[in-house]
Amino acid sequence: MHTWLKNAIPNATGLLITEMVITGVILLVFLILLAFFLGYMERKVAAFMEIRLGPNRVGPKGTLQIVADTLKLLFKEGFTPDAADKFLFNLAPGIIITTALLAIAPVAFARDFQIWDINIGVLYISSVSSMAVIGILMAGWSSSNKYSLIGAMRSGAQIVSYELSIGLSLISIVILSGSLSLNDIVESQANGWWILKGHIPVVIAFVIFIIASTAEINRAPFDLVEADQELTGGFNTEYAGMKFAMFLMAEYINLFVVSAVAATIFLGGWMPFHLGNLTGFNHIMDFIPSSIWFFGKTFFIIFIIMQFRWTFPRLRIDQLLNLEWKYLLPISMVNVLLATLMAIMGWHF
Amino acid sequence: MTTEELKQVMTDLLPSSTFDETGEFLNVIIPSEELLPVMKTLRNREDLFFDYLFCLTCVDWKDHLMMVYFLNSRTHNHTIVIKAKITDTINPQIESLFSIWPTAELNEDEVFDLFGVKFLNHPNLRRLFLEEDWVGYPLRKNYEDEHMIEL
Amino acid sequence: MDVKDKMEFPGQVHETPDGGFILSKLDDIINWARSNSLWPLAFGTSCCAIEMMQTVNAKYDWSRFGFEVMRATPRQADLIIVSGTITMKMAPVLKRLYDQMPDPKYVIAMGACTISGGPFFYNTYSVVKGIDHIIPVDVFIPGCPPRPEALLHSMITLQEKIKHETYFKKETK
Amino acid sequence: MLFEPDHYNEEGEFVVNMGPQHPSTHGVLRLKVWLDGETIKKVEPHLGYIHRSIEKMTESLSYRQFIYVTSRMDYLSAHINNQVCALVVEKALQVEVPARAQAIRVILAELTRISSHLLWFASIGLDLGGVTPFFYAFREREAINSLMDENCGARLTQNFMVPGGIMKDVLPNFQQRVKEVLKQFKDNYHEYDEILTGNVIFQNRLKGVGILTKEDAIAFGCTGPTARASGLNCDIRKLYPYDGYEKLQFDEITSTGGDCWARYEVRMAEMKQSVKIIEQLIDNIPEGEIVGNTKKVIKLPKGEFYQRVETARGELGVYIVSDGGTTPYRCKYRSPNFANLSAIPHIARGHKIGDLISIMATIDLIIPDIDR
Repeated sequence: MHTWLKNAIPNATGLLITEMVITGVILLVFLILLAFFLGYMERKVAAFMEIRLGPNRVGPKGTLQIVADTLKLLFKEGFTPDAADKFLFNLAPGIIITTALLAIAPVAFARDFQIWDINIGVLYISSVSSMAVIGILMAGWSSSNKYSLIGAMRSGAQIVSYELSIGLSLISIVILSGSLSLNDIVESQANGWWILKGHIPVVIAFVIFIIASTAEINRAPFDLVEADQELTGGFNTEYAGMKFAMFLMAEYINLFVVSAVAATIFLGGWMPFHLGNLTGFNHIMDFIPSSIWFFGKTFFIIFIIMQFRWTFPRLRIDQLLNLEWKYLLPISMVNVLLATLMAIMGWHF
Repeated sequence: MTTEELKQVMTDLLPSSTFDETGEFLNVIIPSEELLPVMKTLRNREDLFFDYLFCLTCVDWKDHLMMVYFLNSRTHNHTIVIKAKITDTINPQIESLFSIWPTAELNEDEVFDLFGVKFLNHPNLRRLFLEEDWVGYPLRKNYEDEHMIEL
Repeated sequence: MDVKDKMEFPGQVHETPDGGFILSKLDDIINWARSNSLWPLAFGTSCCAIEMMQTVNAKYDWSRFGFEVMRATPRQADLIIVSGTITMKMAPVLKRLYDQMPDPKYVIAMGACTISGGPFFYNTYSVVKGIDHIIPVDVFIPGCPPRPEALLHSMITLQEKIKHETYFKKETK
Repeated sequence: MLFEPDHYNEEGEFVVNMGPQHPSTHGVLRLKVWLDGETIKKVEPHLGYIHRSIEKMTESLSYRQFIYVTSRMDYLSAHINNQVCALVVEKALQVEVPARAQAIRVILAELTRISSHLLWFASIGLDLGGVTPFFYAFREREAINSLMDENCGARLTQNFMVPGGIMKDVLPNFQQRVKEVLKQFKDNYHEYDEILTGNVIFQNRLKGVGILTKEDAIAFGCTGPTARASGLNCDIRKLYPYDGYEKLQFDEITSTGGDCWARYEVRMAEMKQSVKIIEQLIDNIPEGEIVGNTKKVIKLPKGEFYQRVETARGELGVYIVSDGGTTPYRCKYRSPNFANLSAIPHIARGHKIGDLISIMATIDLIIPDIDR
């Protein structure tokens, strides 16, 4: 496609812009469809956990339920409260959804299929994803609602703390694989995924990453930011219509992003299931397309995170911070040391 | 303690009290001015020790209001009903029992709301159920409301 | 009032009974979306709220029809199911909740108390005798409390009502 | 924040109104909460959003009618509410209730208690953020409701009592149906333990939170599971038995913790005791009359009558002043929730916002019963 476009548009800048626009449109359509699918999946998983049927009247097996919801939200009264800071109030959903979209750039969806092959992919993801807190703070503050304000302050404390654990758990893999680029990390798992190689620090890092990223994207049991029963909706209490739909969409895109990152870093991304040097077995595995491997792993992790939501009660704010500062952070620090030791001594393979 | 013993105790405590034994419990009617010291004794004396105020209400007898206090002792398991007669129906007043039983706070708010009895030394006397600007006290027998449809 | 008489549209206007083909199709789509995605406000005052909760549960499961998402904040709700008695003190709160909901919004009056005061009609000083004194009601359900089937039926009735709404179409006079 | 948005007050405190419309207040309770960050400094309950003037209504209803208004007070213990009214009339008239009516009353009352505790279990899960327990508990509740529907004609507000007995005889398959419901409950009980009781997050949310000492429980007039979790023996079924409870074998569940966890455990264990009571009765329902000897128009003798029962939430008392007519002169309901509510400001002080939710969930308030 690149060469075809190059012939059509000789100008280098024009080419770049055209490519960016095409990629952007494809990505947006893909992510919107993805968010629809995740919304539908969430309801069906919930129904499965709760011994009921879930949506099944709108469209075949209820598949159009989310389409109906989105269309309805689109045509609902867009609403800005009088007391709100109007500029920030309207900007906040945009910021939240933008940061969610940005973080997806370096993730490889399949073999050689990547939007932006950046050599510091891990750093990029952890820095971009932590920007979501700005949007949440902005939404909570500008709503001029007490519940929103409490929710926003909670999110500030929560996201900033859990960002540390996410970073440290990613670093232990970076140390073992010796690269910050997501592509290199995937390549380093050609002879077996990190999680299956049996290294203790990797298993610890994986568990910490799943816990911390659930907290990072404000999903139950860490959904204190919204906390329906305490804060009637938290930072998005005053949002209605399409602006609220953007929050929902950002939530699902974030869910996809963290699951994709976890799949890439710990479960080998698009890398098929390889066992050491068994060439015959590895070749059979290679016949399954790499995109199926990637999405299979991602949705496995999404399913786990969704199950958390429908099983666990919510933590209290001080317990949430205790969990991070007293348990997860020290453990991940020791874990990084352990990984470093392994890397220096060359114990890993 | 049996009813007879309680009756003896109450006579010693307050000679002006009158008794009514038609109901299940011993009913003691005392003047409203004597309420607080009597209640303090009932709560604090070791052999009486009425630590549980389980019902507090008021009855409007048209010419007077009657405060009714149901007392029970969790340790001795005896029950007594103290009734305080308030003769002034225009501007009824009585001492609050909040200092003895904390549960009296909301109950007295309720009585103030529905009967208009003012409780002295109450920490936060307010209309509990109805709006602040509600006119009249609905459980009084002479309450009139044009919105109320009578059967 | 009638703007069309004063302003001349430059060009030819072909009158169609309900606003033209595209608009009425769009109307149908919007009505389809709205009717299938009624998010109720988590609002219950008394006994009827329990039957509303029974409707959520696995046996009746209103999520099948897309009523699943109960929102705690009125800003995100489309539907308010007034389940239970409304008193004089609650009436301003209910009105305020209704005002806080963005358009389009719907109201279901669940139970005898919301229709007329129900068992609390006579000799009470504090009960609102029917919530249609406060907010406009789309569907009434009788019963004290109504059965979950009745609530489901009322919501399906409301869906049918929404399907005949107009967003783009002209009002037929 | 739906009411009176007064911002920081003079002392720099942050005042938040929880309610009247708030998902965790189980209705229309309004708590004004003074906050310092996330910590609660003061709580003040504001009531009356569902004050339906039941006591005023009762003054114009006959002794046969006033029973049924009380179903709408504590609608989860509707049957037990009716029972107390029937009992007070029986006590005043000195009517003997037939043994069959007593047995059926007790079976239905205990089923009501189970279904009420099930709803509490559902809502505690919901309040603490776990949605799934709600559906588990409602599965069994639905079975009990269907049983009530078949026999009493209504799912929630049964209205099965008349002074002197019960309104109709139960269906011939009543015993078999009750056994089915109990079997379903017992088979599924372990699922409740699996989803909530064993959960570490859930335990941490409840343990050591909202401690109510025994002295405070007495002073605030708390009753029911709330007080029994503080070590207070206050089960009316044991202290002042009615309707044949004295002949039945069951334990009064108490705990000494006084915190939310103790209240949780007491309620969970009480459901099993109710099953035990029903199992003793279900095979031994005596044959015979279902209504005692009462007149069509009931006139109570002049005097004052007080009767109490143990509802799912504590001691419900009814105080009737009769002037000898066909309607009560004054009727006062001593509501268990009203007293339990008065303890909340005391025990919530110094806790976090999330703890207030735990406390309210474990004390299990029914707002129409508070406001009446």
